[in-house]
Amino acid sequence: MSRDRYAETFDRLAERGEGAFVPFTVLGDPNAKTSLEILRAMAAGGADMLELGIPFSDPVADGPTIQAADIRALKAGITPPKAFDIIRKFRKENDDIPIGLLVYANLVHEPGLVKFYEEAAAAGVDSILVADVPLEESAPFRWVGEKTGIGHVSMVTPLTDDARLAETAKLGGPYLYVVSRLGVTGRDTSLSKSAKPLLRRIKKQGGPPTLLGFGISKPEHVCAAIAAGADGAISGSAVVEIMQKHAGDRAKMATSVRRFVAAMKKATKFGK
Amino acid sequence: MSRDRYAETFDRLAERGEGAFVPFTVLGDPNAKTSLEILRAMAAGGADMLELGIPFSDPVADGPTIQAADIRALKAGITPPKAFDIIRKFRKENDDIPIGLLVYANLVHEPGLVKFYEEAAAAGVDSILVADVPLEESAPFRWVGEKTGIGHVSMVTPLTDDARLAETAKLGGPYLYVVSRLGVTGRDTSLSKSAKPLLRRIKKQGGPPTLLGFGISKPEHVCAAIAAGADGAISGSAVVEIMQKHAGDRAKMATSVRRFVAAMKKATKFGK
Amino acid sequence: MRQNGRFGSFGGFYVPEILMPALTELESAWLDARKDPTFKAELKRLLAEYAGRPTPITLCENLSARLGWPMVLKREDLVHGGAHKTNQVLGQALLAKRMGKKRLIAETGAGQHGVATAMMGALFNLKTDIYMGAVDVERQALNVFRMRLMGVRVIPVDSGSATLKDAINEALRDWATNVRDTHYLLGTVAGPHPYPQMVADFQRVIGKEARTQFKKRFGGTPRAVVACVGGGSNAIGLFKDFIPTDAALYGVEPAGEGLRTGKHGATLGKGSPGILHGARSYLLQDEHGQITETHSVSAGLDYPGVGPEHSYLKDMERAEYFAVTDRDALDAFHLLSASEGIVPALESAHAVAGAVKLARKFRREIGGKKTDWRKHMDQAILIGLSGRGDKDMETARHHFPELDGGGK
Amino acid sequence: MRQNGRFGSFGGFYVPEILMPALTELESAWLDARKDPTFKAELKRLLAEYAGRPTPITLCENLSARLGWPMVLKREDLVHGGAHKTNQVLGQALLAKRMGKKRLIAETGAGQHGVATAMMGALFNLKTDIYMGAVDVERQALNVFRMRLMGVRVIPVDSGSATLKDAINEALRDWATNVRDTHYLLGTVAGPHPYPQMVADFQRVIGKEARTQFKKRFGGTPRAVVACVGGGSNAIGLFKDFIPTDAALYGVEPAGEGLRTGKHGATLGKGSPGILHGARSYLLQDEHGQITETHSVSAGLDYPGVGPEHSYLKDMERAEYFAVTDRDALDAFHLLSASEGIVPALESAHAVAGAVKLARKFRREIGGKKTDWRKHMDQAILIGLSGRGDKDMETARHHFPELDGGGK
Ligand SMILES: Cc1ncc(COP(=O)(O)O)c(C=O)c1O
Ligand SMILES: Cc1ncc(COP(=O)(O)O)c(C=O)c1O
Repeated sequence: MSRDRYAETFDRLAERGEGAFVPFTVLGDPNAKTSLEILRAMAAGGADMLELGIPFSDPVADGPTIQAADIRALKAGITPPKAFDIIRKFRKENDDIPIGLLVYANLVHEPGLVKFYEEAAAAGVDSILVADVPLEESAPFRWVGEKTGIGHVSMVTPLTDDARLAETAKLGGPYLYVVSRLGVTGRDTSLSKSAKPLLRRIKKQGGPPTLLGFGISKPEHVCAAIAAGADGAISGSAVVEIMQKHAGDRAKMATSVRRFVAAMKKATKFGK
Repeated sequence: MSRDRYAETFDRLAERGEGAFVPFTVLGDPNAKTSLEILRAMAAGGADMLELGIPFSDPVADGPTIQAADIRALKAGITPPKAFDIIRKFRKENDDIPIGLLVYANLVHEPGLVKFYEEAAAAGVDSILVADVPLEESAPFRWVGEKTGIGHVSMVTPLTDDARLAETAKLGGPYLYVVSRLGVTGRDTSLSKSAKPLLRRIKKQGGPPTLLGFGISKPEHVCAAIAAGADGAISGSAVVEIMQKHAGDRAKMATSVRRFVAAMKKATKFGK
Repeated sequence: MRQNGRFGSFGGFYVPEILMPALTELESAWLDARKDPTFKAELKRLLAEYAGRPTPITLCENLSARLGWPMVLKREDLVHGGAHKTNQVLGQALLAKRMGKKRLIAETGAGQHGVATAMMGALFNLKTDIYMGAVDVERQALNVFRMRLMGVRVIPVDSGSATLKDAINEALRDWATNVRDTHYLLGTVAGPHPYPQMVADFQRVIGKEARTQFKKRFGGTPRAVVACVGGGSNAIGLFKDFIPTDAALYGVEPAGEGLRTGKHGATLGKGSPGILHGARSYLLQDEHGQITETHSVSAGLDYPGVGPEHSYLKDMERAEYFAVTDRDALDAFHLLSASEGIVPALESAHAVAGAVKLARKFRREIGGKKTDWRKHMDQAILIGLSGRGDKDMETARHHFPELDGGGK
Repeated sequence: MRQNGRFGSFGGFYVPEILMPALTELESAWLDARKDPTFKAELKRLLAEYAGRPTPITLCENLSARLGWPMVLKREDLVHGGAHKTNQVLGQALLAKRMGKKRLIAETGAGQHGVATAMMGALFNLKTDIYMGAVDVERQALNVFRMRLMGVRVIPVDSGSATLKDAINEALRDWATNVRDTHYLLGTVAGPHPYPQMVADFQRVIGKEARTQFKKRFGGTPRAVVACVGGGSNAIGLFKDFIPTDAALYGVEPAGEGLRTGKHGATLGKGSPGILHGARSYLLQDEHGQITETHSVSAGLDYPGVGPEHSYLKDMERAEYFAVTDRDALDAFHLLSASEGIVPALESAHAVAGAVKLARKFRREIGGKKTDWRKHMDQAILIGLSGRGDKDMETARHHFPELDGGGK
């Protein structure tokens, strides 16, 4: 695990003058087999990185759309080991794309941090974001991440003050997850107004590249995010909604996700 | 109203060595017309005196049988004036038999004591027993009774102690209503054991003749009552039950009441 | 009898002769007990340790602001059992024990007094039978269950209208039958002497506390003291210690669907003196003296009689009585809930509704301005909040369909 | 953050980053308020005048006689609202006002905490939204109505199992969205720091009063102090001031249909440490860390987590936790009702059931004789009666068909 896929990717994007587009999906939604196909579709669509959730019974940081995906995956019997299986299979086909995990603390806590991170690393995961671990609780996660070669992703929000921003930026990590607005994951009709000043404040601190998340559902949002200074954008609920819409038709689902990713990716080229 | 029908009757009975049999009915049960026929049947059966209730909405001293009769009469629209009408009609046919009224205080209180007693007297009533007026509250009723020539009937019970018994006896009145047992009106299978000692205690005090009531439903009871020292017996619930039994058939109702009264009357001759 | 049991021309003991010894015994036991330091101490202990007295008075800042007049509650809703009833059942049950009675009987309408008596049956280990109109048994199934849970027997009364009045009739009949070992634990300040005085004596703690608390917290006495009147026990309990003060006393009766509809329970407002259930007092009756049926959304006020002392206070003009409709009471129920987070019993909501009317009147007197209610604390309205509204949720739900929606 | 919010390895603040400023602000406001004499005085006044504190302790003579062991209750059932919940919602609402918040949100299961919060919304004039699982909205229609009556909005939560846990999730999401002007009024000693400490601080009044009252009335301290544990707020509130004493502390969890059936809520008994709703504590979870569904006849105990301080007290062995089944709790519910006329909440009935088991054990230790419980007052069991059973009548009726019969 000595490759730094994030750095490689951000470097390449920088060279090309593009932003990153990062689609999100819940591993195992709606089942393991389809989920793998969705990962492939994302890559095929041109996703620069992937953000993958392990389904959790109580996803407090997520809105109804992603929670529904969690529930579908859990109903399909997806456990963390099975989620890792999906990643492992995908990783065999694609060794370049950075893969980030989005998890809740208890999924990591229950097996034990070291075991969980080791398994994640073995499956091919590059970073982990623990949705309910703020700065104050992050030390052990960062420490284990370092030991296992997994990057720790911190979040910053419009409520994060400059002191805290500085502290967070100092921690590094493959990227900063920039929450564009208050609230939980879910679609928006326009990009939040708070995103721009926040990104400006972050830029001042230096630190890792920034990916803007929450409410990114249209190419315009991606454009705007990158124009506002983000290094990329993450889109979750929008992807899940597309999958939901084609719940009955696996082939169509994958095609639609691929097309969506392609459209969003395209927008990263016009932002800067 | 200067005739003392009670005294006349008790004197006559004493001469004959008989006790008095006093049937009770609710005026207007089940309606005014039938009720009048019942009074006639009682007289025809040989009743020595009559005890007549004016129906009241809340007859707390009565058991379910007599309360049901009250309710029937009230449903038939019987008011105190209408009840007096029935008595008046009957009195025209029979000027000898003593008639006692059984009422509740509010029926007397509402029109005013004087008016009520005057109307009762005009209708041909000889005595009034107010079921919810004990010794302590009796003064105004006795006083008005005296003015209007209506005898005040007091009650004594197995719980009445000797002092109170003496006081009650001293008040006089046409007769003492001797409650044979605790409780309210209603049938019994045998005569209460408390009746005998109570009657003995009353005899010691002197005072008016005694009529035993509550639970008198069979000739044996009448026999026993008189043997125990009562001057007569009052039977209420038993009469009402007979009437109820023949609710559908007015002729049969009257005949049955007459026969019952005759049988009970007969028993008064063997008691002494 | 050692006392004549009268309040002017009201009161007395209009009961069948057979009950007189029991009343005499009760009066005697009560008169002795009330002078006995042991009894008093034991009652006081139970009121504190079992029932949770003293209850506080609560200044309602939101309600006061809304009405522009200071409104204070005496919180009988906080007494164990949820209403003022507990104060006096404790007293009577202790007395029953003292008299060596083995059994309690009581009447109940909606079940509140039945539940209170059932509590006593459990606490004092006395066999307890509760008479309840068959119609009420059906309507108040939860309270029936609650009573049974506490180990008492609930006897449905089928006679008459099969409601409260008939339950009293039946309880009196039972008492006449079992008078030797049974205490009739009557639920309010009605009935024959000594009940009206005795129950008032046990409830007097309400006003005694309130007067002291008001004085300590706000200084002086309130301008008006308001309570709902069914039988009248919470009202007398609250009024008693204010009678010698300057406070105006107001009793609020249920106007039901309106005083003109005939469907109400405004005994003092619309009735006339008569004799029922042992006492001479105001009554709702027809021109022949038959007791008429009453109506109120609040079961505890749905009674055609009233305690004789209220008749006296009315005729003496020491207290004033007026009525508020079901709708007024329901609105007040909502108002207090929404403005203070205190859900009153529907009975008590009548007092609140009455107090709201008074507040408006008082404000009109000073020109109708809403501001500065705090400046008039010396003119505050003290409301007897006789009980809490938990028992009334189903009824209220029915009357506020717009607030409903969850479930069923 | 000024404190680390830990109880040994338990507690912490495992929340999305976006909530951290709110938690920091809350901690700060609370730490300041608790030292501010004005705040303390105002809270004390509200506890007394609005909520009716102090609540008494009640010696249960019948229950003691029956078990042969002295049993004493701390009567939180007498607090306004019917349970200990009011103690801490008053504190939090006052704090929210102090912080200038304009809106309250809260989660609720059966509706008790929702009703308590709704009371605060009314009392403090704050817009209030209550999250409640859609399933619970259906099941607890009366409480939904009660909340709406007090002017709050009840928001049904359809996600997940549509019960308490999901309502908490949803409230956290709302908070994340409206964190600037909204205070999340959490209902128990669970959640991220400062909630566990802050709620405990507000509930501490229970044990503080009880300790003083017990000492004054009986001398010394009880041998055992027993409380039911859902989230753990009433238990911590009662335990806190007894921690430095000799009293043994017992927390009683819901064993539901039996610990072996999997249908229970015995978090401390059967769970393992994990992270949920902001804190590290014992949890009911599967081998992968997914939270499992719980069961209890008592809605207030039906929660897969527990306050972190209890996890600490358990691991430190300062308190002992055991579970009683639905059946045990129902029997205790009946027992206390029938022997003392006090109907406990089903939650509190768990504490009673636990205390009954302890009483039997203690008696066995001294040879099993039932006599002379009064001689062992120094070994009394003090039970936290966290609430009253009015809300549980429908459930209980269902479980005691033999006591039912009136109506429906
Ligand atoms: C809460 C409450 N208030 C008032 C009453 C009326 O009774 P009283 O007029 O005797 O106070 C009742 C009777 O059930 C009641 O439950
Ligand atoms: C009466 C009562 N007791 C106890 C509880 C459980 O909560 P906690 O464990 O926080 O005291 C509840 C919760 O609803 C309750 O209503």
